[in-house]
Amino acid sequence: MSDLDARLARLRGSAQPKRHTARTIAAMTANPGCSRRAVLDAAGVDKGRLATQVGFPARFGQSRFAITRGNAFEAQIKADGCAELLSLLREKLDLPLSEVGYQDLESLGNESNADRHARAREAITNAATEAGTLFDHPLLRMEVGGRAVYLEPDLIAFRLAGRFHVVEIKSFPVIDGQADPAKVAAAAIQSAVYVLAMRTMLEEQGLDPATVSHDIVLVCPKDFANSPAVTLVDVRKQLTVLRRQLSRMARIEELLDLLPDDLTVDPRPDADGVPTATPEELGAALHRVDARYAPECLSHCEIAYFCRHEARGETSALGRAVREDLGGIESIDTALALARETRRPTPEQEESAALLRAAARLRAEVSA
Amino acid sequence: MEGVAEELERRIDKLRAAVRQAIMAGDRTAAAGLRRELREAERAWDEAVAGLAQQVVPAPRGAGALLPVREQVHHALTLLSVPAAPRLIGEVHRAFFAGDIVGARLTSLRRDEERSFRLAPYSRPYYLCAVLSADVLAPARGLLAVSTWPLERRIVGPLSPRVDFLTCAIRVAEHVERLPEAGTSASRLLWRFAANIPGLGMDPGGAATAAAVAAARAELAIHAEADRSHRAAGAARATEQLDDAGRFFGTPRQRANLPRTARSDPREGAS
Amino acid sequence: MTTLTSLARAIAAERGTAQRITTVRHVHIHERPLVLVPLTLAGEANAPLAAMVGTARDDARLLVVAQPRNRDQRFGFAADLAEIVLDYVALFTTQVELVATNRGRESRARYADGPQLIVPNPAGAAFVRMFGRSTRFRKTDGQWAVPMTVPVLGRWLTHFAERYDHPGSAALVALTSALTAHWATGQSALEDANLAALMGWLDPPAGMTGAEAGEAAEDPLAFPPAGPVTDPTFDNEVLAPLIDAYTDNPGEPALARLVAAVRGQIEPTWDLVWRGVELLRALPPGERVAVRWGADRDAYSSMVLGLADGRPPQPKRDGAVAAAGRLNRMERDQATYDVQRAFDDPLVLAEYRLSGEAFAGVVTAAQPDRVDTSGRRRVLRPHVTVLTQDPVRFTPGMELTSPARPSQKATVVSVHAGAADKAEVVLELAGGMGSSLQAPPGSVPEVGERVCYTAFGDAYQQTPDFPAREDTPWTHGGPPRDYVPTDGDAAEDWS
Amino acid sequence: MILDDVLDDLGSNRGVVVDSPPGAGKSTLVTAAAGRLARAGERVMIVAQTNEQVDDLIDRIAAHAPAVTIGRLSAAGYVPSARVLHPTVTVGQKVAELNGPVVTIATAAKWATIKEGSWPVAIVDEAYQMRSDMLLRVAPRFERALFVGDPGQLDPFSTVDIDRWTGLTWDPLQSAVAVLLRHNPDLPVHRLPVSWRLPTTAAPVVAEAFYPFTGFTAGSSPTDRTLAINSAPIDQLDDVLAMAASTGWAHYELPSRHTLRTDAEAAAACAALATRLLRRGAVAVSERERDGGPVTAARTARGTAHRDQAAAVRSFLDPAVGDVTVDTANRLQGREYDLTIVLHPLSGRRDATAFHLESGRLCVLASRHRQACVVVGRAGIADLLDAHPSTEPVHLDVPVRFPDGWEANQAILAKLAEHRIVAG
Repeated sequence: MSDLDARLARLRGSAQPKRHTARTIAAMTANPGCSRRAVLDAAGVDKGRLATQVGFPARFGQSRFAITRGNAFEAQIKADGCAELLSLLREKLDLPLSEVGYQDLESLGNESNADRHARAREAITNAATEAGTLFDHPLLRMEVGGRAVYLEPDLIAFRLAGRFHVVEIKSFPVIDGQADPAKVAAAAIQSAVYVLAMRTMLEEQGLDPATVSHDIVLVCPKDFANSPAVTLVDVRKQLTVLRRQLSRMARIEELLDLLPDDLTVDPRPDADGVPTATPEELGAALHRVDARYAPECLSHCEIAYFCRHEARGETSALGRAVREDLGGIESIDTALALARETRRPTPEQEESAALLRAAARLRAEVSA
Repeated sequence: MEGVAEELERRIDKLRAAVRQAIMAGDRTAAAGLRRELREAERAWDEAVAGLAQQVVPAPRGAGALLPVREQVHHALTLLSVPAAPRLIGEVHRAFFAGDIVGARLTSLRRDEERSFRLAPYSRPYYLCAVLSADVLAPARGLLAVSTWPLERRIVGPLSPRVDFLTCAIRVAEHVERLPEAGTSASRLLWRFAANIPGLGMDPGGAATAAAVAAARAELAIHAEADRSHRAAGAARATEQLDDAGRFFGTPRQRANLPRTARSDPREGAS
Repeated sequence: MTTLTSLARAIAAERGTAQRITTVRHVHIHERPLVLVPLTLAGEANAPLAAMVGTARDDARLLVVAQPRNRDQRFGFAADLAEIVLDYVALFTTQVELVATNRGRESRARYADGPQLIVPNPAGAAFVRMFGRSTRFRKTDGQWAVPMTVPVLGRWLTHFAERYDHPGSAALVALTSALTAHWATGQSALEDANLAALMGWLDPPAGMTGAEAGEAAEDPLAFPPAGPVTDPTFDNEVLAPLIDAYTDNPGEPALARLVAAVRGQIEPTWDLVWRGVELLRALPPGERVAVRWGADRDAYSSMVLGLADGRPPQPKRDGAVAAAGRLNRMERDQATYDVQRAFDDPLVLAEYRLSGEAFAGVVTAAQPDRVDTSGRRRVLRPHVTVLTQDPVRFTPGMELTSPARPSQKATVVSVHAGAADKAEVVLELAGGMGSSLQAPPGSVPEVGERVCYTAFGDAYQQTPDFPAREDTPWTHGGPPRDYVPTDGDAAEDWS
Repeated sequence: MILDDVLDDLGSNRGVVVDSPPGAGKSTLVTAAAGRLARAGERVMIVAQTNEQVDDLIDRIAAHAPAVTIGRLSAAGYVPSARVLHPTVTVGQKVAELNGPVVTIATAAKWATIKEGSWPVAIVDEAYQMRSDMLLRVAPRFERALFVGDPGQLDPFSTVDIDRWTGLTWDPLQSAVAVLLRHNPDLPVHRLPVSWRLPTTAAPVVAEAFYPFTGFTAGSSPTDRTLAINSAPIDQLDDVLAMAASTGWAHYELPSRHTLRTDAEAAAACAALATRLLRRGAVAVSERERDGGPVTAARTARGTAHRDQAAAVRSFLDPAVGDVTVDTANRLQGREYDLTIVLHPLSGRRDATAFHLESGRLCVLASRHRQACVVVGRAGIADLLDAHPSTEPVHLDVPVRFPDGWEANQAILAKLAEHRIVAG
């Protein structure tokens, strides 16, 4: 166990490191400037649980209807040896009739991640050289912050003309050729994680990583019906972003060096797993790590409500654009004091102050 | 009675709020407890109201419910002649034998069959058994077969899902042909097959059965040989490595399939 | 977002009460709007779960789909909604007015009033668009027949959705957008999207600050989401069991429970919407709001005529020519909307003064009868000098207009820094002064008069020509095939 | 000769596209093509985007092909510039007033108002700056067309932000070329391979950052271009100019701070550098001027992202140095100078916005110069880029546009790091 690992383990405390999924890794690109998020992720802290423990539970939640719908659609596409999927691929991508192989690399139960990953690797590397078309649930591995993590394999790898494509089955509709751009973006970045992991896997086997295409196959319900539609999505941009953010994970040590060595968010569960650390303790620990809060965090980071509370009184809490408009002044009180000339600006604030004064003057003049 | 019902309604509303509160606070244990209370209250309410309007017409179940499930499944599988998933088995039964198979019973079916076989081997004329994957000889997820079928048929290689799908298509089409006139569920079933066989359009009217058979045979010809050899190889290994029970149900070591966890991740969007 | 609005946000955050960012109302509020609060089933493609709809707070109709995945029930819902919407849009076909066009040389008839649909938020508007899309191509005969009124509903909903895309239109109003266009809260725009939280800020209950009310309103138990998506814990803990119960035992009691639960989720939003509408209505309307409402009535009139003439349903997507034409109209609407708001509202104009696209000041010198003799004929070209405190970014030669004298052109002659960070701007005026060499009184600003000049005017922009649809050039794919609704459209079964 | 290939293809195709990186001789190509077609007896229509561009082209064509009659269509109130005053040129508002010239030229906006007449062949200049709905209005006038433009520059924009057309091949918000190629994917696309403007110090950098797939090279050799600054250096500003003169790039880095867009310190620095250069005077040697020419005010420019920034820089300029260009990227498109002084779009920003990241903006600013480019910016831009949340929405069936602004910025920044001079 390296110093870094030890350091992160201490920070995380007794809890097991959180399992990574394509989603958690994709989330790292959402607010890469936030040290708090970076440190917690690197340490594998369960941010959701932590948020609850400090009294600001995340407000995500998924409707049972959505889950049911998602599973039902996926099952429908995969039913009867992926009959529907094959039809789509034949129609849209000219998949030859002979290509119908389907291999489920689902866990064999008591199988270890390493074994299962090996099985996936074997199947796919064979396919790269010989035969095979569809590979369901291959367990992939990826380096995150210097640690190898396994990804929940929620994908199908699909081989066409010697190239692999990641197939992503989503249940949001494509209506008249358009889909919710936010949902597509999420699907794209998650698929990019799989593409990256598959490329790494092939590379380790001495094969050409480019064998894995940057065009992923997105399968969604068409219009208001259940019949599927296939769209190719180019994830090259997502790949560059991912690579860069993953490489930045290495810089985590620099962040940690700014923190007290004994810093921890360990809930210290007692025999019955009830946390003995008080919300105040944990909150205080969190405050030690700088956050880069913006309202957008509320929709994608589990501890955002804690950070929002902390950021109260700051212009950034009103939105990135608002801070920009207010001349980059960080605190609401300062901004207003400068606007009302009840506070002398520092040389740095001179220009912003002038703008704020002018704004205040106009607002007063007109509202009067 | 009235009073009771109203009392219960108030209680139900309180409990609902409490459960959601607990969920949002991330306290799953408390939520579970409250949820139990809630279901209790709701059941009580149902009875109270049922008492008021003394008529509870249970939803009509299919006539097929009269036969034991294993026989219904056996009928369907025999018609298809190849391993199939519960969903397809259900549809086939609905289409040709009238009546729904109770899905819930299907899930436990394979376990019951295995238990009965292990307690008293071969005491039944047939067992509904697992299908083994040709590579690791582990039970393939969610497929059922009939023990009296040749071992090759109960082994699946990479091409088998497609081969069996096409075989099913042929069998279904032929069977529809034999019917005096096909019911809607039968023709819908046939259409679902036709939709995914090359050369047959997505014609909602339903494809001509003869055409379906021909098209399916045409594609089948492409895969049949390779598939047969995979299955044969698997069967050979199974014969030398596994005992009877193992060949029917897989060996215990290889059985249990863990549920996938990805879906239950609360962060996943509605997609 | 702009500096003045952001300043208002900061003040709101400091005081815990929302701040006005306009002096007048810039959106038309109908005295009898049709409010629609839709709810959908999570995970499905715009599958209606319920809707509360009506033209008055105390006149609400609740439509509930007990089995949202059931196609027939969905179209039952569509038929019920159609009844209400079609009755409403028919209300305004009684009175016709004549509008002068082509500088009074001709005139055009249009309905004197029109319909206004109000939904809680942009997602509600998206529901209207999607539900219009999923109903307008339905067939009223054959295998997938739906009630006669359903496809007509689809076209009307589509009409509202298309108007919604036009800046300044008030045919379909998303309340949160309308409110945030007039008030700034002390929370972020993202948080303003939550109607309950927003209304908490704008209209807090007695004894609470806006900030407190806003935060309290974030609790989905006390304040159900304004939809169309419902709260997940409601779905999982309440709705799902009730739908199952009803499916197992479709009787009056189960239905009653389901409807009651849904009502509990939708009613609070219904009340919030009407409160929001009242807040807006209380504001004095801007002078040019009526002009823009006129455009909505033009659109309404041609929609009515189109239906009467048996015009086909609006296509799924715009063709090349249609798209270009619509974009052009939208850009002109946007420009008009921006200018009209600035001219109607000194507080909006102040944004432009701050960014240097306009300035206001006092006339310190004027030569009303200055004559320019340089050209072939002598012309009246008065000069005025304006002293302003605004940051002037204009350079000599730029042409300006004044909201007070729209027909007059003012050219910047010079800009000099004056005393106390004031600037002195000399302008040369042309037009709006008659033809003589004597400026009629009032046509030229006098010394001491407070004036304002902007870099933009609301002069009439003429519509450009586009090729006819059938003449779509090869660069854009050539003439498109006519779109014919197919059985596929009609059959499109919902999941 | 590429012109031959282009015209051959134009003979056998309805359309031909010529991509031209900065300063690769686009205007020369357009002029020559017009001349050749005219002499071949074709009636040519030429579509440019601004009156400036129209007048420039008229001047060049009239000089290049003195025998060819040129008609310039213009809107009411257009005052012919000196460049248009050639004997062969007629100016008019209607086609009829031009009495049938061989070459008819106007802005796209003017062409869009012409409802009659048809030309066998058209040349569309700066086609990547033209919006596709404009092409839709102009296209009925021609049978075949040659589209010339720089794919690396700024995309056309709209005042309305709406995605109802995204994914459609004819989305009116795309550039004319994008729509043309999506409907006619088989049209030949040529690329001018050599930039005659950008020096060897800049061509590879700009090519790699903004033309990753096609690339181009510098037409000049390292020895062709030199920039010599007169009189003796005094302070750091001179070091910056010296760095620029000797290496072709200089990054004058001010202390990290979050500022207003109109960062006075940065604007002042831009102005001071400009003033200093012009005060000292510089001599530019190039293959055009073997024995050097003075770098006058007119041969330098200052570029910014926003209009108010340009105004700020202008306000700090010493009037004594005369009338110098300070403009935004949008307006500097297609222009050329010996030396440019650029205010980095991300300088002093706290968050990068899509606007600031748009690759075309940086590309325009970094590719106007023949000798050197000085970039003024505050420290911390690298962190800003790394901290940029990549949560842009993704639309189906919309070709991914390359290069990605975020990446391009990283590339240019990496290059500038080698030429950094920290203020103080």
